[in-house]
Amino acid sequence: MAEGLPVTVTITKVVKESPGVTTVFFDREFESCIGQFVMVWVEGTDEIPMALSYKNAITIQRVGDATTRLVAMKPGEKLGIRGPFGNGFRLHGKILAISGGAGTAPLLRVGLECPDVTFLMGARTADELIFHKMLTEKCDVRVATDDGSAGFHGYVAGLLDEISLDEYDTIVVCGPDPMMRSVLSVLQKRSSLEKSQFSMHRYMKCGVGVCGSCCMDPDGLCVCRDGPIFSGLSLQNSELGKYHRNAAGLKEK
Amino acid sequence: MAEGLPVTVTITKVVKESPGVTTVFFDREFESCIGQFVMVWVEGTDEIPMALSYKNAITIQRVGDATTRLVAMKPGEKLGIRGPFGNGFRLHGKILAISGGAGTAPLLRVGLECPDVTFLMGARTADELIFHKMLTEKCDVRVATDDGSAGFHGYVAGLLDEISLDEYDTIVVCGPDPMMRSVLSVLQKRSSLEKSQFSMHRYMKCGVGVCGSCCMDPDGLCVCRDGPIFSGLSLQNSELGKYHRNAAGLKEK
Amino acid sequence: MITLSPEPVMMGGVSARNHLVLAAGVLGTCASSLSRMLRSGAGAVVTKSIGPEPRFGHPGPCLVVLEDGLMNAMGLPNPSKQFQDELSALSGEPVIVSIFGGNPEQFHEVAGWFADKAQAFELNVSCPHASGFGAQIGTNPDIVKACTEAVKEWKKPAWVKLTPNVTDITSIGKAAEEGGADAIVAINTVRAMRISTGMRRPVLGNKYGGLSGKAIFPIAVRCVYELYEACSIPIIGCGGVSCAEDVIEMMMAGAQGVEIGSAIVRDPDIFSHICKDLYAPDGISPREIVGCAHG
Amino acid sequence: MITLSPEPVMMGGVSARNHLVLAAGVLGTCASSLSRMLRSGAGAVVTKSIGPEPRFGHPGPCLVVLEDGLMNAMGLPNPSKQFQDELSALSGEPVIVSIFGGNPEQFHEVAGWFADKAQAFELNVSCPHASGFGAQIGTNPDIVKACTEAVKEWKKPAWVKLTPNVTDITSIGKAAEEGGADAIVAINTVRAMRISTGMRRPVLGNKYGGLSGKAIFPIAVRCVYELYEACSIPIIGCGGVSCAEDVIEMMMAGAQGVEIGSAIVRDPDIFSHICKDLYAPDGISPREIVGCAHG
Ligand SMILES: Cc1cc2nc3c(=O)[nH]c(=O)nc-3n(C[C@H](O)[C@H](O)[C@H](O)COP(=O)(O)OP(=O)(O)OC[C@H]3O[C@@H](n4cnc5c(N)ncnc54)[C@H](O)[C@@H]3O)c2cc1C
Ligand SMILES: Cc1cc2nc3c(=O)[nH]c(=O)nc-3n(C[C@H](O)[C@H](O)[C@H](O)COP(=O)(O)OP(=O)(O)OC[C@H]3O[C@@H](n4cnc5c(N)ncnc54)[C@H](O)[C@@H]3O)c2cc1C
Ligand SMILES: Cc1cc2nc3c(=O)[nH]c(=O)nc-3n(C[C@H](O)[C@H](O)[C@H](O)COP(=O)(O)O)c2cc1C
Ligand SMILES: Cc1cc2nc3c(=O)[nH]c(=O)nc-3n(C[C@H](O)[C@H](O)[C@H](O)COP(=O)(O)O)c2cc1C
Ligand code: FES
Ligand code: FES
Repeated sequence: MAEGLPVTVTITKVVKESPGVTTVFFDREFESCIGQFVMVWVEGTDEIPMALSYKNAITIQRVGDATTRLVAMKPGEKLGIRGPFGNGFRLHGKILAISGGAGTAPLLRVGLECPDVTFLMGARTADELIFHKMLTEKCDVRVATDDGSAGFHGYVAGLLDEISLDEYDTIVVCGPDPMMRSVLSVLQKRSSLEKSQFSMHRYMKCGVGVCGSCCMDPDGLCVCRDGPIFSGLSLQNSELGKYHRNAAGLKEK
Repeated sequence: MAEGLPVTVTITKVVKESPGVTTVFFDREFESCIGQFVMVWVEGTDEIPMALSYKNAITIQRVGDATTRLVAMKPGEKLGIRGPFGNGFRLHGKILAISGGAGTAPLLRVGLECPDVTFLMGARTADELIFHKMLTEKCDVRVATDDGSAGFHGYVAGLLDEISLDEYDTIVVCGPDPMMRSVLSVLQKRSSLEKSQFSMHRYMKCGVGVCGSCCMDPDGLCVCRDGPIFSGLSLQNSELGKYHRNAAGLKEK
Repeated sequence: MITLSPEPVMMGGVSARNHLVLAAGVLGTCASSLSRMLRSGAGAVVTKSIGPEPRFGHPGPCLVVLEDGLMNAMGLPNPSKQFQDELSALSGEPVIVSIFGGNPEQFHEVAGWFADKAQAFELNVSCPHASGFGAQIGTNPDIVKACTEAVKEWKKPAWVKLTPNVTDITSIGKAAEEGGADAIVAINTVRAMRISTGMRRPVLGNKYGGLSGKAIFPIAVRCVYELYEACSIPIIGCGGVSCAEDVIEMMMAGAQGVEIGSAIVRDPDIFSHICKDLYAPDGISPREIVGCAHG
Repeated sequence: MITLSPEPVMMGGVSARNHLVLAAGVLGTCASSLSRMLRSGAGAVVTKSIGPEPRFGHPGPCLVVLEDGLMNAMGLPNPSKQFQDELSALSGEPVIVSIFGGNPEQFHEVAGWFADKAQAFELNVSCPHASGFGAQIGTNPDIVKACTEAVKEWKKPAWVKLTPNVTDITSIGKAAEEGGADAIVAINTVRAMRISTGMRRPVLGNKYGGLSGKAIFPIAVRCVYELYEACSIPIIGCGGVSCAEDVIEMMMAGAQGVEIGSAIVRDPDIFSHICKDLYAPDGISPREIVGCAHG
């Protein structure tokens, strides 16, 4: 567990990846396993969990106050970083990466750093695809869009039909809860859950397994500490895709 | 610096060394350099500094409340020990040990553990000599008593006349302040201060160099931390033999 | 080291499986995490503090890990009345519901929601960083007494958890006792702050927070010792307990049992690990040591 | 890290060689040890607290070293009026004489003994373990004000050192300010206790003691921050400072300088080591950062 006060970093570069997604680079690399996350302090607003898309960057989808401030930041501005936290992926052999929307960010390093990766990438429309070009240079990328503006017309889970899962040793998944649940169902049907790992998201306040805000039913595991990476097997009977708890601990669909 | 709360030890054996001096053994050895001391907590009374005469024992001269309780203790009773503290002697070559009264206790391990030691030992009377027999088996012991009831009739410093100081590589001294000052004067006259080390005593409360009760003039060194062993050279212009401060910080002769 | 004989434990009206209780606010918002702590060896668990309205808590950062402790300002996030659903899943388990309010009426109301499901209540009159709640009322003996009385109307065991951020903790302890408390829990966190020199701002979103963990253990032991001299109801020690030896030390100061929170960060299995060291078939009876340091 | 430009320092009426002051009671009983600290880089030194009568202090153990701090109950041992002799040897040096008494008259008397030799006085109304002195009077704003006024009659700078063991430290800070204090020093030690489980007794001879060192740094920063919001006289931060970064953090909270005590245990040369890290020719002016965390 990384410790201590937030480390202050200075933003060096801001890259717009898509209309809603921006990558913010800073002046420090964080030694981390792929899949780990950091708590990003946007001073005056909030502190929020973010995957390290690179060792020295986070890739932000704008959704609310903190992310809106983040994507508007300029080189020279400062952020506080706690972490990295969590467990990270166990990656070996031939890898299948499956991402939905901004879920591509936590998997970016899988595509860039691992030798033999097939990357299934979903987004609502073609211009919401992120890291597509970069990943295409490194691995076998297949695309699905909800509106058919690029690649397969439909959800990313649909791309799995053309994939022979037996060929893969590791399957990593990140995206919105419903997308992950549907991928999980497909993998379950095709008996590939054992080699699958899902990167979960829950409301996080502490990041170190003490406050309880990120706990999942039914095992009471902390996404921040026992995760954020969980094997598909362990998620089968979980709340994934059914509900999650908000900042107050109230269940939401 | 050893740390932490007092370690509780249980007394295993009590040995009377002389009418006023008693050795108390306990069930634990403290790894220590010869010359280091411990703070001994006599519950309900006080905590006082004591040399480790053995790794698992202290040798106590009865002088006041705490020492009176200590010498009356029985096997099975408990003490709290903090330490060992302080610097210890640097011992090499042929060693001359010079002790006065209970000052023999901190030098006992020099006599027992070092290969080539001459031990000059002073006491008021023959029956106040401690560890005499034991040391005689290990090294060349010469005795002085104030009343002439054993050995040389006079102060231990007088024994130095018969010693060729050039033969020795290390000279270690422990005893009451006036005795140590007179030994220091002799060594100074005979140009042997450089190889001498004196084990100092001052009022001690913390043992770790923070409270200031054991500080010596003129350098403000802490006997507990910078000492208790000091080279004779560094003591030449010190308060040794002139005054010391009591528990309130008042100077006393 | 001293070990204790494994006996049935009854403290402050709560029958617990051992002397180790999960402290309020630590993995305490869902039934599933509370069960997990019970499975991993907690003798009883205290829930997250539940209040009269749902709260989302303070803006982050809400917690930082220090070398020798934690500092947090969660801001009492809680699902309020909806916590009833979580509790249902825990029926029959040794669960103490922590509650808070801004006045005796609110304490009474919140306790009422859980009166048929909780084994006991713990009154949080001690959180040092939520305005209008916690320590803001817990420093006034009259209000503490009135809140305790209000909760006791539900005829359940009531533990009152005190703040160390007062000139004299015994005056608050005595007020709780007069109000009919079944036990005193000492202590909640110590008011604290750290500043990020890089950001030139306090590191917590709420600026002020509460210090917990090892750093406050000597303060907690002192409070338990003081309360043991002043009060006659049972005391539960809390603050920086992280090993079996600490449990024994708290007991000697006067605690019947302990609550453990921050130590979870270094060791999520802390309860089973402490149990392993603390209990032995030939251990002594806790009665022999509770308060024994008072001589 | 931020570095400061080496400038002449004037804080609370004292002209010091840098921002680092030796805290009261640490190597502070003899002229020789105080000089040693000045030689090794302290910008100024505070003496051991001197009172109306010589005291021998509490029975031992008087101090224990903890993992992250110290706990002590020295019991205010001091040579009283005879300390004049020690002070003579320090004339011309930046020496602040710490004084204590049981009432304003005693404060006035003790200050009088040193009025011609001290650069300034520090009023110890905060020692948590000496009955009739220290925190026993330092929790009452009226007495604190009266003691400050009494000492100010000698027309010397007066620093008032506060205890954190109160519900609201700002009320005491304001009382000192009203009494004419030139600066507030925050904080003295935090009331604490440890128990020896082997001996089944509190480890300190006085049972209760004061916690200092790293463990209390977040509490000290909080107190400085609170006082900075409430008072307008300078604040000197004290409590757990052990590196240059801590000094900067204290300054951002609102301190003009810091006092350092317990850190001496880990590093007797702490002053020179911190100076090396803290000052640089191209450093910024302290004015730029004192209180900057208040935004
Ligand atoms: C392990 C992990 C890794 C993540 N990685 C990324 C990433 O790489 N890129 C990215 O764009 N997003 C990532 N997220 C999601 C991101 O944390 C939220 O989008 C962000 O917190 C929204 O904050 P806001 O203030 O802009 O929105 P708000 O208006 O505060 O909230 C909007 C929604 O965002 C979510 N959210 C808000 N605060 C938190 C929080 N503290 N913890 C979790 N969810 C929160 C909630 O669902 C909330 O309803 C990750 C989340 C987790 C748990
Ligand atoms: C480094 C060191 C090693 C020592 N080793 C030994 C030893 O091996 N054997 C031995 O018999 N004695 C030793 N002493 C001396 C011993 O500490 C005192 O004799 C003892 O503290 C007396 O305590 P009391 O309560 O019996 O006497 P009190 O009645 O309290 O005092 C009698 C006298 O003892 C001295 N004294 C008392 N308390 C202390 C204290 N806390 N620190 C230093 N001196 C004190 C003072 O000179 C005092 O006037 C050593 C002292 C020091 C500093
Ligand atoms: C993250 C966190 C949340 C807490 N929430 C609460 C709470 O809701 N109610 C409460 O009474 N105490 C709360 N506390 C205080 C703890 O219950 C406990 O009193 C304190 O942390 C000291 O114990 P420890 O050192 O074992 O953690 C919280 C502590 C932490 C660290
Ligand atoms: C051994 C010791 C003795 C002390 N004596 C005094 C004292 O006489 N007067 C006083 O005002 N503070 C005294 N203090 C408190 C310190 O001056 C300081 O306020 C406290 O230790 C916190 O600072 P630190 O963490 O840097 O040590 C003493 C502290 C210690 C450790
Ligand atoms: S975010 Fe606090 S437990 Fe996971
Ligand atoms: S005994 Fe405290 S400084 Fe030496």
